[in-house]
Amino acid sequence: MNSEILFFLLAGMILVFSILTVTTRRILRAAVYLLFVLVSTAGLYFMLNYNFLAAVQLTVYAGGIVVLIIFSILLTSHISERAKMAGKFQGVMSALAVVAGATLTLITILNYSFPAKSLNEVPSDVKSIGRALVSYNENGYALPFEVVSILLLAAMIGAIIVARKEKTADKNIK
Amino acid sequence: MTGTIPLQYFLIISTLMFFSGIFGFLTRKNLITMLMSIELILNSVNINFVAFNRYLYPDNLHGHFFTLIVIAVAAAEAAVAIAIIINIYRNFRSIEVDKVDEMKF
Amino acid sequence: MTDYTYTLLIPLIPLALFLFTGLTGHKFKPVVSGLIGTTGLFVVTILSYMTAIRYFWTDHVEGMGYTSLKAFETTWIHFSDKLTVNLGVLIDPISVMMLIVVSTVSFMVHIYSLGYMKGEVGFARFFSFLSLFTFSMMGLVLATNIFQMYIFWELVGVSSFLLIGFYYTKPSAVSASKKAFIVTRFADLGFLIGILMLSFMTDTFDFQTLVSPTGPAITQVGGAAFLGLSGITWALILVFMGGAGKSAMFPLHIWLPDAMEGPTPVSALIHAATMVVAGVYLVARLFPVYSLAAPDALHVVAWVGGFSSLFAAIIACTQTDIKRVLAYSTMSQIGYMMLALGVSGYGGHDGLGFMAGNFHLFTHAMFKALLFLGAGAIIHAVHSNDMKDMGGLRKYMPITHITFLIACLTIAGIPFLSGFFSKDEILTAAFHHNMPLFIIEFAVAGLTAFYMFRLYFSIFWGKETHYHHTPHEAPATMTIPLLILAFGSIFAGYLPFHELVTSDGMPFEAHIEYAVAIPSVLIGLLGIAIATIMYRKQTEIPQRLATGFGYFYNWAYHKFYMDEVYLFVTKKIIFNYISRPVAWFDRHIVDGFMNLIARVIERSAYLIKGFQSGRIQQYGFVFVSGTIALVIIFIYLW
Amino acid sequence: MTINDFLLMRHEIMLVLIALILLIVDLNLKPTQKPWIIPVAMVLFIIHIIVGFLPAPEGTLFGGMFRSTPLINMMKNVLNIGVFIIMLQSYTWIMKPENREKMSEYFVLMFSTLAGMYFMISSGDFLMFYLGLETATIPMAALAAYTHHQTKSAEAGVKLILSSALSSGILLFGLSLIYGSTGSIYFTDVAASFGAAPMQVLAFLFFFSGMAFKISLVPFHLWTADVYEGSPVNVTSYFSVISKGAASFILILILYKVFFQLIEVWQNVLYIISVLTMVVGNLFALRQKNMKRFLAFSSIAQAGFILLGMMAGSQMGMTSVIYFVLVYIFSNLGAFGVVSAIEAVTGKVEMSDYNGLYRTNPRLSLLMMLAMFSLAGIPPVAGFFGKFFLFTSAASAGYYWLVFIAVLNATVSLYYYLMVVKAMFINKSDEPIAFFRSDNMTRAGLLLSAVGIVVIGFWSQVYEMINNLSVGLF
Amino acid sequence: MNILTLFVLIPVLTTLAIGFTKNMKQTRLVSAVGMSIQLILAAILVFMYLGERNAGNTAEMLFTYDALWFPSLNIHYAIGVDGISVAMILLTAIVVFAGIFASWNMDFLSREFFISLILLATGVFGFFISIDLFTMFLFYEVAVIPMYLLIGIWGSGPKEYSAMKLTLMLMGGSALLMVGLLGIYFYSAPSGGQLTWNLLEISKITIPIEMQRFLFPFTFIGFGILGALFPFHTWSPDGHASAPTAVSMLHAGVLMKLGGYGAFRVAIFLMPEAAQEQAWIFLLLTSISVVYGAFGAIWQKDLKYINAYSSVSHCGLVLFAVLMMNQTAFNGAILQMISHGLMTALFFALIGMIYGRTHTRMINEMGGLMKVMPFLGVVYVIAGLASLGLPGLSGFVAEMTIFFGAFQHTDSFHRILTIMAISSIVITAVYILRVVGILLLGPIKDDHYLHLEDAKWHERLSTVTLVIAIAAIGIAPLWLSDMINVSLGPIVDKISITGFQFVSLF
Repeated sequence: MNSEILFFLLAGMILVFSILTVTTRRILRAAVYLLFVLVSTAGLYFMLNYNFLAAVQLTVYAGGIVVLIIFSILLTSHISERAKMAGKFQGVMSALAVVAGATLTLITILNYSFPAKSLNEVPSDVKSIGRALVSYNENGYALPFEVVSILLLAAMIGAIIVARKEKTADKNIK
Repeated sequence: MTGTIPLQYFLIISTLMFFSGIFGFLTRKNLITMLMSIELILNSVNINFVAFNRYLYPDNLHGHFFTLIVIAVAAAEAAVAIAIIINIYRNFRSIEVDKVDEMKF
Repeated sequence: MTDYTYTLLIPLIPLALFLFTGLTGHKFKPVVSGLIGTTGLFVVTILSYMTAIRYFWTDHVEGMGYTSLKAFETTWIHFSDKLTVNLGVLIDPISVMMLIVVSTVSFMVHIYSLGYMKGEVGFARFFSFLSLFTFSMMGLVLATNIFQMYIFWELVGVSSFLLIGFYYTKPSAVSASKKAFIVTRFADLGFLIGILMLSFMTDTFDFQTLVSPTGPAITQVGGAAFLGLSGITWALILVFMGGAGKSAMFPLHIWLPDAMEGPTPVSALIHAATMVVAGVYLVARLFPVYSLAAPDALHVVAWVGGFSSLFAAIIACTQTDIKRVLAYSTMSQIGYMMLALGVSGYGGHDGLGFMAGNFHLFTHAMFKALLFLGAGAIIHAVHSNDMKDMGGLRKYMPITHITFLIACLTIAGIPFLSGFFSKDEILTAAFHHNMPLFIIEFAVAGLTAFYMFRLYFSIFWGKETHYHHTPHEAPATMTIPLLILAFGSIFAGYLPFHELVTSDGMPFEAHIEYAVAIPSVLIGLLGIAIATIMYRKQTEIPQRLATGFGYFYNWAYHKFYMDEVYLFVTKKIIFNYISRPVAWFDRHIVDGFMNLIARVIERSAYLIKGFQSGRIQQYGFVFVSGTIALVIIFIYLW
Repeated sequence: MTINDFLLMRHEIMLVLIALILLIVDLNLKPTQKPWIIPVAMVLFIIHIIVGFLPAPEGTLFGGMFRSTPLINMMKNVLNIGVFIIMLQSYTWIMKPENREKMSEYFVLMFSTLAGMYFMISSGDFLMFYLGLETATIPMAALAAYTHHQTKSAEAGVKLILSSALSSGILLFGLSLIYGSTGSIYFTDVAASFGAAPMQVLAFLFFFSGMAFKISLVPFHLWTADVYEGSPVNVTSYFSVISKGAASFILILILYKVFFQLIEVWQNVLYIISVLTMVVGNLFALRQKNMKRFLAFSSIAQAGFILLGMMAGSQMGMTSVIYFVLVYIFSNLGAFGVVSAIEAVTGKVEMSDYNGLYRTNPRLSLLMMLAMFSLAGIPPVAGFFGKFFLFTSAASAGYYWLVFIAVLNATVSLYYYLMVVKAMFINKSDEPIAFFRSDNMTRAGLLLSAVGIVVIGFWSQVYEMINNLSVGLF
Repeated sequence: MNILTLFVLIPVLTTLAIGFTKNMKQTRLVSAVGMSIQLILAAILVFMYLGERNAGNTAEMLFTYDALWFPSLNIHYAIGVDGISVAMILLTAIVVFAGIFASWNMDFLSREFFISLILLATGVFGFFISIDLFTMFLFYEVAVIPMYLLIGIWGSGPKEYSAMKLTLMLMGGSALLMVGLLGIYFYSAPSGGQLTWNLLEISKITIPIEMQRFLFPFTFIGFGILGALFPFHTWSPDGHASAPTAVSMLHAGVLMKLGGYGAFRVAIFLMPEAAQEQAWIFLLLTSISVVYGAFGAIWQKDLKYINAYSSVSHCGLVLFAVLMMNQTAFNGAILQMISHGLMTALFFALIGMIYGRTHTRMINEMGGLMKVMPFLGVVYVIAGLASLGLPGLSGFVAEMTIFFGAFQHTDSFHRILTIMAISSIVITAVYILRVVGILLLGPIKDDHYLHLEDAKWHERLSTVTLVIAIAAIGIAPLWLSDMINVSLGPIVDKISITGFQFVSLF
């Protein structure tokens, strides 16, 4: 029973803050709402017994990305600045598309009879996760783990060359 | 720990989150808020993966690791995106999405 | 059977002359070309006469009919396994007769032209064209099959075109040559379709097979009936259409008067003696088929001939251009010949009309060539075509005068001259077979005499005109042919045509039928008398008559407005109401449609450019909607 | 790790190594010595290409997450050649003073994205596929925004990163559903149990939208033109040939290997999308005045043709797609090479600037004409063969009307390709681009693409080799 | 080496050689040498061909050579000729030869001009020797595309528009064609076995009739567009009007023949059943084409437009004959192609030469040119006479064969169309004589024309070559027509086994 209350609490938070994130006029607030969503999601992960994942979610997402976002907001906007909202037409059309898409997707997904839960279960404690992460056999994830490092390296280099100020950079600024 | 909550509830949450993310992408006027919408989308996908993994296929950790990787990718994406947005800010003195339409037609 | 292969030279010599003078003519003095051409023609004439003598007399076994024989034949092209076109030389009575006509007149005209065309620009060209014409005409005459005939038929047409348009810097000559070509071309369309039908029904082009009384054309009268006439009848009517075009039968005659724009020797050769009678020759060639398989077609021939002769005779009475008078007279006389063929039966004395038609063709060639050459001499002397500019020329040009008079008398049907005999036979044939036509022809005989002497008196008698240059008699090169032809005009009538040229090759007895001959001579004399009264001296009578007849005179003077009708059809209808709309339609509708496609593409490219608005969110919107659309289509609609 | 394992993964390992070496070398170079990076990169890459052509074993690594077959190896070789040409052609541009600073980063980013593509092509599961896809995309945004003092470049970068994030989000959602319905992310397992239930179709369509974004199919293409226009020319050519080629390769592999039970669906999807893509791509290309933008739309239209080959669902189809991509690499690089050479020297990119080019720079014009003809599918250059085989495979599956529509579109495309030819050869100009000599590197790059355009069509062995390696549906 | 391959190789080598020339004089010399060799080769081919036939070789195609090209698609470089192709090759060689000399003084970008021109010729030669549908299509497109540059760069008037229109319409045609050819390929082995592009092999089987019904219109219209089939002919007037002399010559003289040849060789030959079913539609279109083109020509004022419309009419006759589907008509169609090719090339050559002197092509601005340029005038008249079907020139032979072939159909539908087609010869006479009358005859309109020169030696060479060819065929058509006839045998056999009756409307 507890778990259900917890679930509905988290679900409610996720939904409300998701919607608030995309509708609030204050940018900084949106970032905070996003943080709430991410934290609630981490709560869901805890519920599902993926503790490691939840931890990663909190550190990387909530701790890393949101902070990055907030910094960049502070860098580019005034705190009190209110974001412009989309025009009526754009808003209505987007809402229509989104509602239609959500409805269709939900109907389709809910009508699908998912297979029964498989019987055997692998442990999802940190130890087995760690083992899987460096295993290069079936169900091992060494390769993605390596590749993601390449991606992060490349992204870092990319971010640096884009964001780095140059001597010539100011010349053409409007 | 999930008790009697059916899988579908998770899916509903994730789907709604996904589409609110899309809604945000389509309507927010600030590049950074658009980026935030993207994070919502990715997050919803993660919920899906995790829920499937736990509910249907506990015999493997695919969903789990998929989520893990997606989080990492999201971080990389956010990094580059923010770098570019800052660059945009330098160039346009604004991060309003409607100002970024120099090239069209 | 004797070898006639040498007759191949008869067409080939002129061809060689044409090529030689045509390609190298500008390298020599003009007169050289003329002399070469004339010499060549002399050889041709000799060969022709030799052939005639051999065919009709030397090689002929007394009492036997004249058969046709192929002197030479080669394959030209295979149309299908059944239809093969050959080129060859066919010798039979009518072709031999035509050889004489063509070679004689052509030779005369060559000699005449040496004088007439002297000093003209393009002297060599003139002679090469004459050779071309002679070649074509010979090929036509000697054709072994109807397709060969069609080939040369077209070639004659083009030589005629070239010669009419000889003075190509003169707009009237150019348009006359165009007109002649196109009108005859139109007629040839009928000829060609006729050939197509005929060959389709009979699987042959060959004349010998076609006209053989046991051949497919006559025995298997095939073809579905259409509008009440059998297929073969239609085929022959269409073939006759070609003949009518060449022979200037109503209503395809309009080119002939205009064709007088050509040099006068050309008129004499082509438009009086040879080419224009090709139609008659064509009908005569196919006569057995007409007569035995399609009498209805023959009726058409008769009536067209009869009507044309009357029609032309009436117009001839009103014209003032001497060459045009002669042209209408030619048309009228050819009408006679057609009529003769049309009223003829096949075989024996029934074939009188056939014989008479060919006979008249022969005699007419002599006296009409003479008339034209005489007219040429006159024009040469006074530098005008119009009889109003002439008068009293008998003093200046005695030889011309005499020969011209002989020709006039001949055509008027005065007894003992050649015209009398041939015309008399025609009237007799008509009298026996078709009374209404006889009456028409009887009237035309009178009209003929009248307008010929109207012409004669206006030129040689009448008012005394003051000439800028005193007219003088033509040089010998011109007068000698006149004399020779006058000789022919007088004596050609004594040839025993009824023995030589008959419908079935067998001779028959012919004699003068006085019941016809006497009235016809009388009406001829009457015509002459009226003309004498009216035109010998300058009088008021013609003027008064003209006003008296009023509208009728005007109609006739304007050639019954036939030219205007044609002009209306060609200029107004074809040019303005067909060609112009077609051209417009092509540019604006058909091509416009193609351009429209291009414009629609361009326009839609412009219209959809809004999708590429440059805004990321719109891109996202389209992206999402695209996905949703795919979902709707493939999950819920498929 | 055995030598065999290395051979299986040689492309990826080599590329990562090269990138690392370049980074290390770069750290040890003084600013004035920067240009040394170029020969180093070239030499290393040539070694890479040569190694790539070594005999290819077949096998899987990492428990099936990575697989390599001669076919996949060949796809990578094809892309390698394209990248090499791009490297040659970018010499002039990279040597410009404002770019010298970032020279090594340029190569590193390019190689890491290339490695991402190779991982993607070689992926044996959706995780590696996704990761490869993102590795191939995210640094690309940085490349697009490379010249950051230009607003256009920055705009291109932001458009790319945001659109691609959206698209990969949707793609991911599809992947999550696929996982949900099959319980595995391995291709072989998914293929075995994937059916055609509505949700699976939905999952497939989400996945497909994401892929369509990468190949820039209508209506998922809108980012293309702007990004192509805004990016530096050489990055654009990298986008338009390498990135698109890699995405086509993996799409056809996944369609054939994983979603073969959905063939009814995806054939029809491809039908609609290919018609839309050809038509819309053409209609936009018609109006373009900027060469880069023009080539962007032309490459959109070309992508529509690629789908024709995919639709066949047969060995012939795959052969024709790979062959076409090969031809397309040479043709498009020929065109972009000329644009790049001209932009690097004169800064001119408008079509009207090309007026009278033939009088001043005949060789460039001839190459451009060859490239245009090849893109339009005019014989005897290779494009004709590429298009013809695509159409042949579509027809082999009975899509005659689609072939007809496609060839009509090819005709429309001929119009705008000829407009370029017209500008260079027919139009007169008061001030045409003056004669210039490109440096040897660029010339070598142009020459290579010219040779490819001319030779590949006639040289049937190329086609046969691809055909021997290609596979049909399971 | 196979003699036929030389027909492709020599032009290619010539273009390469031209690439090394320095100036116009060298360029044109190289071109002339190359194309003279080609002409000689064509003549040799004719003799070799006739020799083989006389020696009793009854194979459908002679001098065949077959090399596998794309094994997996069974694409071959397969070449071979029968009487029909030999005739077309000879025609092409003559026209190209004449074309080179007609553009002797092309001094603007002469290298590029001759290269494009000879490239075009390469395509045409290749097309005629191919018996593999793929190579055929390849050469077809090779022949079409240089037109764009040739018209666009060296043309006159609204050249860009015309060039674009021509190219796009012809490429649109090849769009249809592509569908047709692919369909044929995939049904070339209906009872299993190896699919093939080879014409001869496909002709041995019967493509399923439902497929034929679908594919025939594509193939026929596809080729028909190049053959100026109404209503897809509008590229022709504009294209010809804007093209430079030699290009008009080659295009109208040879390239348009690809359409008729292809329609015959591919559409009719391989899909006779559908052809017989659908012939009536196209017969209507082509007979409209014939009359319509002729009427369209009457109203035109531009010499080239007149000739272009006249080509529409004459080429319509080619397709018309092809659709009549019997041996005589086929023979006529081939003869008409050759004849029209020669005389229209002659026409365009003359128009170009006249234009080069008077700088106008409007007939009402000219007049009396016969006086100042008798040589050109006479040749023009000869060309005109050939065009209106004068016996002794080639047009007559061809037209007559067509009419006799067409008339073999006994139903009224075919008969009426035949008569319609025949009536075009009168209309032709009208516009030809109108032009001759206005242009050449009559008084000289403009005093400037008095100083114009008559033809130079290269112009004479160019026109005389064509005149000789026209006259040779016109006077002695037997060898040509028999050469074609023999080769028509297998084709007619293939068609007749099908045993379909024509759909009669009446």
